[in-house]
Amino acid sequence: MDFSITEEQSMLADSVARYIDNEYSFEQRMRIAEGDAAFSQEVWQKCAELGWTAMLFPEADGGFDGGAVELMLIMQQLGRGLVVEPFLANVVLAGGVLRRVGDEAQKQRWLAGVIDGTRQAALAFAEPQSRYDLANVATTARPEGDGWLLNGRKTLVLNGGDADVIIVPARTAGEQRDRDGIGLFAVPADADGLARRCYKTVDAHGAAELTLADVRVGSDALLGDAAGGHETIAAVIDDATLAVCAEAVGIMRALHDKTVEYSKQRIQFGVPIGSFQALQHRMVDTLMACEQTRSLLYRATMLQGEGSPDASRAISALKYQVGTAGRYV
Amino acid sequence: MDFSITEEQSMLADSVARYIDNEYSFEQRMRIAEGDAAFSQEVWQKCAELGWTAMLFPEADGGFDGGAVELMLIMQQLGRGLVVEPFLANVVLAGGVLRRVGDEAQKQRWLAGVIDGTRQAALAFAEPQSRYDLANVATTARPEGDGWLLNGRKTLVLNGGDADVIIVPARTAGEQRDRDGIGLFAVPADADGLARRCYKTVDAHGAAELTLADVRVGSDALLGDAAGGHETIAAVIDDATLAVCAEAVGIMRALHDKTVEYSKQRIQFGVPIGSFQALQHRMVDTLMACEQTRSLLYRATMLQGEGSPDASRAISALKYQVGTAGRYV
Amino acid sequence: MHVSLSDAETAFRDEVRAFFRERYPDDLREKQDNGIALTRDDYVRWHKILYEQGWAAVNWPVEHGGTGWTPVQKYIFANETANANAPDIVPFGIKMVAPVIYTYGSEAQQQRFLPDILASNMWWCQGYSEPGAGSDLASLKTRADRDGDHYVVNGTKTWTTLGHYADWIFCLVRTASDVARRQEGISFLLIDMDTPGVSVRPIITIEGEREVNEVHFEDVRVPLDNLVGEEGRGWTYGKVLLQHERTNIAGVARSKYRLARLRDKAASTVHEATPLLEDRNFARRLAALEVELQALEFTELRTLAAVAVGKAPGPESSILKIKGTEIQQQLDAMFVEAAGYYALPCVPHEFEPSFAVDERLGLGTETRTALRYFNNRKASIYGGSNEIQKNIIAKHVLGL
Amino acid sequence: MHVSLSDAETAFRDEVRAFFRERYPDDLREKQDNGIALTRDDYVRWHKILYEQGWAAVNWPVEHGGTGWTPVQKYIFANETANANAPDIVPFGIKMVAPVIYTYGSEAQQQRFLPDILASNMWWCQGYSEPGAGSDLASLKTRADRDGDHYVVNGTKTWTTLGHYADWIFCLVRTASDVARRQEGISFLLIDMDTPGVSVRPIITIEGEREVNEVHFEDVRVPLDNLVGEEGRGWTYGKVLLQHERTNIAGVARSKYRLARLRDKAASTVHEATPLLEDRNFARRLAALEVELQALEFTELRTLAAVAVGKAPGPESSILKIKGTEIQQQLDAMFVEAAGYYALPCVPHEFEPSFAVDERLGLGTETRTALRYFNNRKASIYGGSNEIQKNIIAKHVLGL
Repeated sequence: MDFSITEEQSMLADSVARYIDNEYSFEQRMRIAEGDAAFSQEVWQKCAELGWTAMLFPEADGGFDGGAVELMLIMQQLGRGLVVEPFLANVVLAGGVLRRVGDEAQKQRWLAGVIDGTRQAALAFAEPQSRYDLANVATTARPEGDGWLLNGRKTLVLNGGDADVIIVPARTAGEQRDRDGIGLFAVPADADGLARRCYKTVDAHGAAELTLADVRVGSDALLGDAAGGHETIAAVIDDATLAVCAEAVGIMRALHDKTVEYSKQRIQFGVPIGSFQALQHRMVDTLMACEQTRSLLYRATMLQGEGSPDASRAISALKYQVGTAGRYV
Repeated sequence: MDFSITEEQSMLADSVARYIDNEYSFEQRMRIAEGDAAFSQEVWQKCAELGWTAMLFPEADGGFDGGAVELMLIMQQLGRGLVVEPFLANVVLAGGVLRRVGDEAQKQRWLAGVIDGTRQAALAFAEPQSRYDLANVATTARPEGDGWLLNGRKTLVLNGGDADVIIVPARTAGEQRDRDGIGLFAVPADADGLARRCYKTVDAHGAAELTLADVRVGSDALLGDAAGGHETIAAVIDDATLAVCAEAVGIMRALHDKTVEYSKQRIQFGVPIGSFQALQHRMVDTLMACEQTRSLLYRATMLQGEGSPDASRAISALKYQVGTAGRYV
Repeated sequence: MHVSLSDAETAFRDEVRAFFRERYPDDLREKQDNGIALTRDDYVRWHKILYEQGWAAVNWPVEHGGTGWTPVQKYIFANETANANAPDIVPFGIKMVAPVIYTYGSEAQQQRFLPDILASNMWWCQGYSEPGAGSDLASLKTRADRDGDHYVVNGTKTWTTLGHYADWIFCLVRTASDVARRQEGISFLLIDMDTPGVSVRPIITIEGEREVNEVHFEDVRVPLDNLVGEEGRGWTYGKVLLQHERTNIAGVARSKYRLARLRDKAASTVHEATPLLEDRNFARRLAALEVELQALEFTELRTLAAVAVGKAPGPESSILKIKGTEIQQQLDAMFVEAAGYYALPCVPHEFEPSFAVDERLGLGTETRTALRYFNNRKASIYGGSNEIQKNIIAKHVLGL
Repeated sequence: MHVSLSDAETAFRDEVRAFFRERYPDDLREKQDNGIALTRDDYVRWHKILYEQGWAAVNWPVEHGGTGWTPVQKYIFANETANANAPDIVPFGIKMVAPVIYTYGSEAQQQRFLPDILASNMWWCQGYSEPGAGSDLASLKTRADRDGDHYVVNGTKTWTTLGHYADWIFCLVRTASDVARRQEGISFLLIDMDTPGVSVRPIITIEGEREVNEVHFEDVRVPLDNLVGEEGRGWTYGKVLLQHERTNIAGVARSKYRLARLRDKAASTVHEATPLLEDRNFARRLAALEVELQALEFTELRTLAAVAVGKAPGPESSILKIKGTEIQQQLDAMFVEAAGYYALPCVPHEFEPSFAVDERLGLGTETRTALRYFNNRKASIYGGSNEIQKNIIAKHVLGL
């Protein structure tokens, strides 16, 4: 049992923190968020140059072999800066699938570009009717000739508008809510029959609705087993949940700090509003909520990093805490 | 729609309030609560003299024809004084059953004494395994000769130690959790085979555990239909729930008032603790909880008084509020 | 003590219900049902329909054109308005400035303003808050200095709701600074928005809408006749108005309507193969919210009943404000939960037609829930923040 | 960063576990499991067993007989103590007065008291609170006036836990009143309870037990040698001690044990034909509590890790105190819920054997839950009320 991080990890966290402090001010962030583009290519290139996009991938794939701790450290800082660039979509979601079940050719074709920041990717894990059930997949993949024919709809595809490749879970067998029978297909964004409607989300990330009407892909588009995609998605979503929770911890702490700071400056009734006990106690409550959440974040990160069988439950506990504490803060 | 009470109702509330203020001080209450007896006979006689025990019964039975409003007014004041005398057990529980399904002879034998305060009664609605399911009755009543043979156990029988008669729900037919097949039997406390263990509850009311081992009662002990007792109990428990909620509103308000008062007197850091904003806001929260609960009490009382089909749900809503707000206050 | 409606009350309810069925325009109904912001003209049109019916001024005294309704009638009217999902009358004229004018204004002011307010010929906005004066309203700095038969007004008002629609603004301004209590130097002034030197700048709120503004005054000349009541007594007048505003804010009938819609939504949303409404956790929280709302409804009725027998809406109105806004915000949050992923797309108006690909991305649907959630965070802050309300209750009700 | 135990840590855990299996007396275990209050002798016996093992003073420096354990070892020991349902060492000697004596006491005081504290030859109690000095401890009035080589002590201490068992009491007393800050006139004094003029009166708490007392001092003569450190510096010494007390109060390991028992209880309680544990509302709240407790466990571990690298247990210990007691009280409430009707009987000890009629009316069972609930309302008040803790955090952590 050890709560300290290594020197390399500390340097990574500092590197992201420094970038946010020096080059990603709130004003800069709002310019990107309110612009037409979903994110800044320039910022994204910088993320790649600084090695963050490569951090979580095995050395064999051209990465730096980072794990849950590195993911947590990066995401906390990205949260602190409310960074809108598609780290989650590229690295954690699409990259997480490719890393786990992509073969060498697929990694060369799709993952290498994610790692060096030259290509954009997305994972279309949600459908209009699915809510939070990852196995609820109505999109179908029918074998045709040497490849597959895809039909269906996907919703809230993060980075879907900018992605060069979209990983599409589609049903190759079974009923709509079966865990078995889901295949994962790497679909080029310019495939015939693929239409996308792009928008920004309330937190200014790019996303898209997709329709797939008789989209033809080759056999080389199938990532891993044609029926075993659910297990992969579930593992990726565990990572992604840990990631968004780490991001949330960064956001919560920043919000708490800014609130405390403002309460010392804002004068009403001739005194800083931070001198009122009711507000002091409320800020203590938010501090405790932040610290309790951070504790669960460390717990989940360590268990996930060690591949513990308790990791998935720990991530759920963390997510629950983020959902309640985050709204409170 | 009218929120005002009649002059008679106002006089009733004043009468109970005056008695509490003048003759049932907290010290007096603690003497009774810590004494060996479950309650004070003297106080109980006074309750009868002042007409409260008769208030809720029809004129034909010797009562004053009061309804839900009168019940609410009395119970709020009894709550305010933390009165331990068995108004609920006699008047609302046992009296409620006898009033609804007792025949003339049964009323003469058992109810008249409840109304004039000369006899004590109880309703044994709980069993060791039942929790809050009123239909979960394992105690059995087997026809034998002209009467019935009762066997089983009852728990937390309020006023069970002092009762001259105990109304015992027992299964005459059906399975343990069926609503049908429950009969109500008026069992004299001195019946052979009836054993009771007496104790006080945490709120200083008298109660008892009962065992019934081959208790023989005559056919005249059966109150109402041999299989339809559940409906009667459910109706009585609705009244009783309204009653304890009204009592709780009285308690909550007294607690709130005493807290506010104490906070003005207790000096720490050179000032009354009531001057601290954190405590002020907490007392505002308890005030709001009290007032919101009172609103639901009026709502449930009025609907119950009008025999509305929504009454039972309104009482449940009130009970929920009392459970949460009461713990908060 | 009884809760059922009398025959006369039932007849009134039927009359109101019929009015909404017959007179509430379909195009407004459609906008309301789809969560599309009404235009200035929409508001005025609806106000005039109510005016023709004699129902524009629910709370005014009869002599000025009010309804003379009992608390129960007002309760019925509010419920029917909410059940029709009809808009409330814009409050700034009818509910805010008018009570001050008919209570403290001169005969001339009453004649000049009340008929136009009643008929919606004049749009009003509120000039209370300033950048440096929020909870501590008495610290306001906007000055009105006498110059002959005019005041010269300088300063800035903020969070001015729908100020860009307004013809007139009622302001609290400082007319004296050498006073014992800061409150004593404040006056209540009516200002024509067309006067030179008045400018309105939009504030775009977190969900991207223009609802509020900053209003700047630069050497704005206002006739002395536009002072309501006495100079230096504006604080007292304004406080009366705030208490009216607070009762108004509770929005019980509206929340009842929204809760029913939330239940519909949850019943039709499939969540893990069963309706969301059957999810025990969701259902339990919905029930808890309903209980709280039932309680608040009766707390409001009790308050109105007390007002009807001559008591002013006192500090208890603060309870209605606190609880009412808490419930509204909980409803907002549960709508977001029910919407699931569809709460996330932030779809500006112009883009919406192109989203016909999914009905849930259209107008007035799930995609509105998060925007509404964010917009309505203001509810626990405006009209005197809930913390200020608690201070008021602690002081004036609990005597602390 | 990793959470799994190293081989050495695992070996240590096994050693501790074996110790509890072999050395924890069965009769104590039975009392603990049945919720029967331990006697003075029980406490002393258990302390001496730990002393023989060298484990009585977990936090003391090694030179005085402490364990020298790492934070992880302390964490393991606390967990194993809780899992065995073994009593904690009575804290007043080992955890409270001893750190003050070994940090600020004279060589002579250390030699006189520490060995007896370590071996439990001396029972201590705490003399801090007074009837007029609770949250505002610095307003304490108990006076110690110099008279030759003695102090003469007069005053009253209250809420003195297990004071009726104590041989000695450590007190904060006022030795000077003409000081700039009230805190400066306070000294830390050790008083033999057998000194003439000391009297102990029981306070019976809401659930009917004698756990706390009032201790009165009437012209009690205390040798000057019993002053710890410097006169007038007692406040500083006492504050260090309070921070130790607060960390101690969190009780994470104990709450984990109780949560597991609550789950057992809910699994075996039939509620409407299914186990209570399968009731979604009950299960959801149990899970929420477990999450909060898991978080607190790691917050405590983080704090201990920080202490291990040289940081003092600072104001952050207030977070542990607040959250720890909140969780304890939520557990109390859920035990009452699980007990249902059986929470209600208030069964004094003497009567209990006669209640064999139902095992749930016996000792250590449902009938204890409400009593414990009421008794433990104190948890959010003692050791510095949770409101005071929030003041401390606001001031010292947030800089407000």
